[in-house]
Amino acid sequence: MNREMLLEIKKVTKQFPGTKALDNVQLSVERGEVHALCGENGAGKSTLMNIIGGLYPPTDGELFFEGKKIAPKNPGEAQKIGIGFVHQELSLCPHLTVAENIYIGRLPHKGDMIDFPKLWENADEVLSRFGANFSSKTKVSDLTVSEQQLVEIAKSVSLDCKLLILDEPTSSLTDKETRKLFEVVRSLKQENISILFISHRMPEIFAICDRVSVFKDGRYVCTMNVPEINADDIIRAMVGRELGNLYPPKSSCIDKTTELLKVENLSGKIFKDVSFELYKGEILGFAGLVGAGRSEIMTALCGIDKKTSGTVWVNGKAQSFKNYRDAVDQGVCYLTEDRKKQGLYLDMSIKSNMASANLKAVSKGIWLQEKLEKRLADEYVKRLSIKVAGIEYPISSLSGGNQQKCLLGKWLSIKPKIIIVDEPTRGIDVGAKLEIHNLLRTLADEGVGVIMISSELPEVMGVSDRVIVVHEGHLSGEISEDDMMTEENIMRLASGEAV
Amino acid sequence: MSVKNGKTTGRNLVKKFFAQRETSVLIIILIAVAIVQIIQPKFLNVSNLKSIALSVSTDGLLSIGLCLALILGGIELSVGGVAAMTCVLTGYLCLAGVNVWAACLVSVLAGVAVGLFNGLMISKVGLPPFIVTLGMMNLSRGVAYILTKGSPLSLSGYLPDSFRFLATGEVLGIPMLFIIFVVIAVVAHIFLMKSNVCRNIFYVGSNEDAAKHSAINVDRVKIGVYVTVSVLATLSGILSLGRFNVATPELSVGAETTAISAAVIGGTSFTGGVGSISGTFLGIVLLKVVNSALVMLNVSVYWQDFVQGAILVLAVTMDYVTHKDKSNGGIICALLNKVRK
Amino acid sequence: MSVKNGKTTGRNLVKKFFAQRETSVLIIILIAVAIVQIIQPKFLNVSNLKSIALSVSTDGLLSIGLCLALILGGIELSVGGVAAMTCVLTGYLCLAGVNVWAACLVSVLAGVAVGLFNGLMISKVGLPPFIVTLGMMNLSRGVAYILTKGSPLSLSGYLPDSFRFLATGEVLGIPMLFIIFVVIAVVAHIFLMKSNVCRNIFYVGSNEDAAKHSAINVDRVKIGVYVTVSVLATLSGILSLGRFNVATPELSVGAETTAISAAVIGGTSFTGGVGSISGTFLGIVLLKVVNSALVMLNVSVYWQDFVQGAILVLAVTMDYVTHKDKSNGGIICALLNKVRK
Amino acid sequence: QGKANEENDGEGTSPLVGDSSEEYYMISFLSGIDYWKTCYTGMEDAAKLYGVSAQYTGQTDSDVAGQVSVLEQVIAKQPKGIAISCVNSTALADTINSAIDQGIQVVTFDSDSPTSNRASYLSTGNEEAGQKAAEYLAPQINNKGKVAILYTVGTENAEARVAGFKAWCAENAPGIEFVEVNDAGDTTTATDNMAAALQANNDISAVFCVDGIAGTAGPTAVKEASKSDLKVLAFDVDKTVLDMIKSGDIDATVAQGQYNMGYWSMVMLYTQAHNLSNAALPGFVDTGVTIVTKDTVDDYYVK
Ligand SMILES: Nc1ncnc2c1ncn2[C@@H]1O[C@H](COP(=O)(O)OP(=O)(O)OP(=O)(O)O)[C@@H](O)[C@H]1O
Ligand SMILES: Nc1ncnc2c1ncn2[C@@H]1O[C@H](COP(=O)(O)OP(=O)(O)OP(=O)(O)O)[C@@H](O)[C@H]1O
Ligand SMILES: O[C@@H]1[C@@H](O)[C@@H](O)CO[C@H]1O
Ligand SMILES: [Mg+2]
Ligand SMILES: [Mg+2]
Repeated sequence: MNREMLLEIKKVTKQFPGTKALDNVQLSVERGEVHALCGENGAGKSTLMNIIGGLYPPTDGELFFEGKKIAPKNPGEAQKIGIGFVHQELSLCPHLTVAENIYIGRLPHKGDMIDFPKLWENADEVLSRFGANFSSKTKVSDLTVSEQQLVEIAKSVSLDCKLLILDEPTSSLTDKETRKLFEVVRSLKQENISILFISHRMPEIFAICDRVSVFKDGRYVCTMNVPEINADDIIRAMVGRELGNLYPPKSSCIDKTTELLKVENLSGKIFKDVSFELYKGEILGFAGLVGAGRSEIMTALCGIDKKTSGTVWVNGKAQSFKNYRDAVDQGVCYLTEDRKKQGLYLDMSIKSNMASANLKAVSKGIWLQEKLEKRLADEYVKRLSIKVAGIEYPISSLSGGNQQKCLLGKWLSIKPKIIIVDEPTRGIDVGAKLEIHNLLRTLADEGVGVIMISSELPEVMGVSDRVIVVHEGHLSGEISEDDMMTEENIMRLASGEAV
Repeated sequence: MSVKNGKTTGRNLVKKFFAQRETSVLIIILIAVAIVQIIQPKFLNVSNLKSIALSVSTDGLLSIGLCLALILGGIELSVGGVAAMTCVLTGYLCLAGVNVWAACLVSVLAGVAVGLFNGLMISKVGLPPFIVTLGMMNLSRGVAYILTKGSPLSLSGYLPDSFRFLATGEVLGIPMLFIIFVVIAVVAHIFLMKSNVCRNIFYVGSNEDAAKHSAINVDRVKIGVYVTVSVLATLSGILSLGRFNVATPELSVGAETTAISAAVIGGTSFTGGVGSISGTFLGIVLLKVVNSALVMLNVSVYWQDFVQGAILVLAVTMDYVTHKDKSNGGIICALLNKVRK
Repeated sequence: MSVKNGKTTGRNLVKKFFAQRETSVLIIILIAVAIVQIIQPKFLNVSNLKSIALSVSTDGLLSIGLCLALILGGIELSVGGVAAMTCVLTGYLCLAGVNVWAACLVSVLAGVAVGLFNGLMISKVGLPPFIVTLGMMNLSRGVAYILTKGSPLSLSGYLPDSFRFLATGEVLGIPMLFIIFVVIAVVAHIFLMKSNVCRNIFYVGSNEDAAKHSAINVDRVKIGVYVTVSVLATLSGILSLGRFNVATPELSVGAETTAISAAVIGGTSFTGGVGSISGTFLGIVLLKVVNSALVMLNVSVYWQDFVQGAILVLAVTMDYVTHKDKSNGGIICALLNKVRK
Repeated sequence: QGKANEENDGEGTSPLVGDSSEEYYMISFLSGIDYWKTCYTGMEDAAKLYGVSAQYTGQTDSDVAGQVSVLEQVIAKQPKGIAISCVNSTALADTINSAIDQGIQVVTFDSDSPTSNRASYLSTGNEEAGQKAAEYLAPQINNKGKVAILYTVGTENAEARVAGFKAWCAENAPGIEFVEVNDAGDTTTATDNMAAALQANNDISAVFCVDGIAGTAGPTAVKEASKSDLKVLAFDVDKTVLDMIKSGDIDATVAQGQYNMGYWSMVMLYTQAHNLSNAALPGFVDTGVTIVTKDTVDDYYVK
């Protein structure tokens, strides 16, 4: 090693009740490098980062920072040493302004009083690096998920730390914002700051990372120099086998004569006159910039949010869902994009989470049947190969990816006729991603209508038989021919231009 | 490990048992009773047990209500007021010559109305439960004052024995009032634990957004709970009328705090999603045992508030401390583990 | 959009002004006063204003405390008890011949101790604030009963004029008590809005984890707040002593609910992270105006609870409804928008 | 009944010498307040005479259910006798009767339970006390003008006094009008409300403070409104009230025969428990009321 080591991790083990999250792992980060961390869901990436970030101590092992042994007891200490941390899950103060969030814990002040002018100024400056289109005086609760993610990142970037940990920062960013982020990362690298970068998106790793370390089942596998390898090498190390091609084959059996779903002139709070139909056997993709209104279209369609006008046909029958229950009873369901806020009952067991949309199926009359509830959970844990210590455990103990699989299982259990998935693979590892894509394909083949919202262009193109693009609340175009399905075309439509 | 694999070895049963919040409350109760009994041998005699049973019953109904409200992630401060209102209303109607059972029916309807109001304000309008029910606390007690013009209405001679029997009668030496309470508690417990309708209360309490996204009709669940709570309060009010033979606007003043304490001592969480009727039952028993002990031990009246406060904090602290590490069975298991090493 | 970009066009200023929760409370107050004044011309005379000012002051101190506790995402139910305890303690010491100022010092220390206890139990042990402070409510009032053996302690002749002046004196016709309260409120407001330390209260209240992750010493913030609240309550107790010249354990019974209502009417949220002293100030004024109005308009005593409850629900509802759509300035702006179209 | 005597004078001692193991209880409500102490002193003194032991208990609030359980728990201790002041005139009847069925002697004092089988009621009935108050106050204001009545709305004893007060006036001084003010059980609120009432009616010529809280709040409000010419009548002889009589903030207060209540309760209970009298005891004993003014105030300080 010619270059100086910034962080060295030796023989670190982390034991959680029921799980060994990390088993005697090592890792070394050079000064000024962008170091990727890869591994399946539950491999232990976040856990390791949390240990470095001082959220909890390792059960065993040592950390060295700039050659000195460290044991940060809390995030504060980690920050003082020079470690900045963007968490996988958003942790912002919704009631406060962007600026106050960026400088939380270290507001500029004159004497005892906050120096607000300076605060706004500094914050706007940081934001400008990301070309953010909102003011630092905005209340965070008024921002979209992705805008909030930007704030989260800006927060840590402004820490002027020596090591910056980014745990799946791009999972809720659009390509545009992601590119911005990468610029920032590169410039930080110029300032000789090291970055630990966690992502499940291979292209990103090859875009900005120098080296990549791979974890599997809580164990360290290997570290490789990115220029010398390709995606398959990483994947092989992660899953221990070849994955072959990354996307399932497109449909061969689209039946244009049967419309599973037909939507006409649907309008709502932030979208209007949306019309489209979904055919038997196809996967229909929805692309667009974050904030385009895709989720709102779907939630209105299912009766989760109010629609102002429009008609919906399911299997040719006109439906007016008074509430979400009506839709679900008709076999129409929507898998939310916001796992933590709208998906999970964090303090409840995995099995209770899975049964939550489908209590009828696990009860006789009004009485819940313990056995049925267990069986239902077990079935989908097996079918989706979810990594759990036991279905009685709180779902909060699962890794992000496995939580997402649980939600998918929850909806599959209602035997849906039409399933709408919003960012279904957000934060999910390549292996699991492929599983989910295959699953969606099988569902489609079995005649279930599948609609997929995704901000990840390769995914939309790879999985969908047909892509509808949304721009600021209206449909700006549709692409069905394979040869037309290119990133350029989609982006053009997404930003309101014609193809 | 074994727990995780869901196997239930003998060791595990012990663990499971001690891991129950109920258990630690039960232990606290037993200790308390033991101590008092040693100092005051008359404590455990039949008539005192009866009197404890009676005092547990009416407040117990309110505690069940608060347990539900807290699991939902809400709170209900108007239970005492509603009990007073319905007690007075029933009495008022009887004095006006209405048949007692008809009067009860009217009161129940009044209770339902209150519950609907709270529920709608909280779910549809979106006001904080604390404020809505605080307002309702004044509103309902206000009605009681208005109807009575302040002075309690005596019903001696107006209430048929059949009615009074519910509150003052005994079956095999067990007070009817207590029997009614226990039956309701057991039914409530079974429904809360085993019925799918009630499971929704936990879902909403645990994460309202997620519940909405699980096609659960959140508003209906909320309204349902608040109506149930009011009806329980009404029951408590009507039974108190039968018990005391008087309709007093001062009934159950401050009962909401007792009820909340009972629920929380029983392990019901303030953040919603967690709680049980069995725990709440033990909670109210503990509180009433302490109350009775204060009198039986001739604790100076000037010390009673103080001691009660101390007990509350103590009980909850013990409970929390022993359960800090959820994975093990609290303090007892901690010891067990020690022993094995 | 323009709001989002923080630009402040003239239109926006209007919007901002009406978007303020304070504004809608102020408007409610003005309407209320107007109505009362029409029916009862004596309402706005100097001496009644004085008596309203007096009634605002002591409960106002408690309301400020609850505003802080609520912003923190907590709650404080023991303020009334602490006021009573410290009032009695100070009186008790004076009767025992201790110099009044020394006695005040001791009481303040007692207040600090209470705050520390609450804070530690809530932050370190992790008990729910509601329970801890509920227990402390009994503990502190208990102490008051123990010290007085029930009989209010008469201090006639024991309190120096210099001390009583603080509570009973006037400056330029303005009651000292009110001046003290306003000064404290203003200082508190400035610190809460502008000081570095107090901003942490909002952080913790808005998202405790985020605060933890950001090197904010959450426990210290919590303890700090609960100590402050207790000290405010102590102040209120000491001033009441001066005002009544009597140390009574019945002081500020149920004051916590008044204080909470005031804070919430003033726009302080129950879920934490939002609130202001200015709003709370208006909140307590509104409540006391209503109170005084009920009596001034000779509303039957039996109707007063009812009307108060109604007002509380009404005020909060109005406030919430007008602010439902956060993006605009509530009902007033909604109208403005209509006009423009 | 002769037998009973033999049992008692086993050692040939007088039936008036009891056994210190004999327990007699005094139960009250709002037990925190000063008032009861004097009642209990009376009871203790009588108990000393007989060489039996007296106990005092109760609950700090005025919750009906609360007092019923306290009574039940005292019954569970099987004392010889109980003297109770009833927070509610109906609610305790059954429990009192069950005590009597178990052979426990019961008398009521201060506040009665008329429908029960209690041996006797020792007090100035609250209603009568109210009348006495009116009888004193009315002439002071020449039987006309407005009287503010400050009391805790909904507490039976206070309500009864107010009723008595009004009834007397209606009868003997119809010129007097009333302004009822709620002291809501809290000194501060009581003062606020009283202040507002004084503002609304500047023709108020007297204030009747019906309970302990009012005794502090009333005078304070009057002072703060600087209406020193008002007549202020209080109730009971808490030290605070007496001091304010001395200082002139209060003109007079209604003193009940607290000591008598306690003393004679004890005497009756003992007499009953030992069958000392074959004639039935008087069902009602008027323990008397007196109006305390500046001139007599000194006699009422507890020595
Ligand atoms: N607080 C906890 N309690 C118990 N188990 C936990 C806890 N946190 C994580 N785990 C377990 O540790 C393992 C590693 O989790 P971790 O979040 O580090 O995975 P990850 O690599 O970040 O996965 P992902 O890519 O999905 O984020 C998982 O099996 C998870 O269930
Ligand atoms: N509950 C809501 N209330 C008001 N505005 C909302 C709400 N949810 C989303 N929005 C706004 O509506 C716009 C569309 O958001 P939405 O999440 O639907 O975008 P999207 O196209 O679904 O992108 P993605 O789902 O990929 O994040 C965004 O500006 C967002 O801020
Ligand atoms: O004066 C009354 C007493 O007579 C007793 O009823 C208790 O309360 C007091 O205020
Ligand atoms: Mg992770
Ligand atoms: Mg969306």
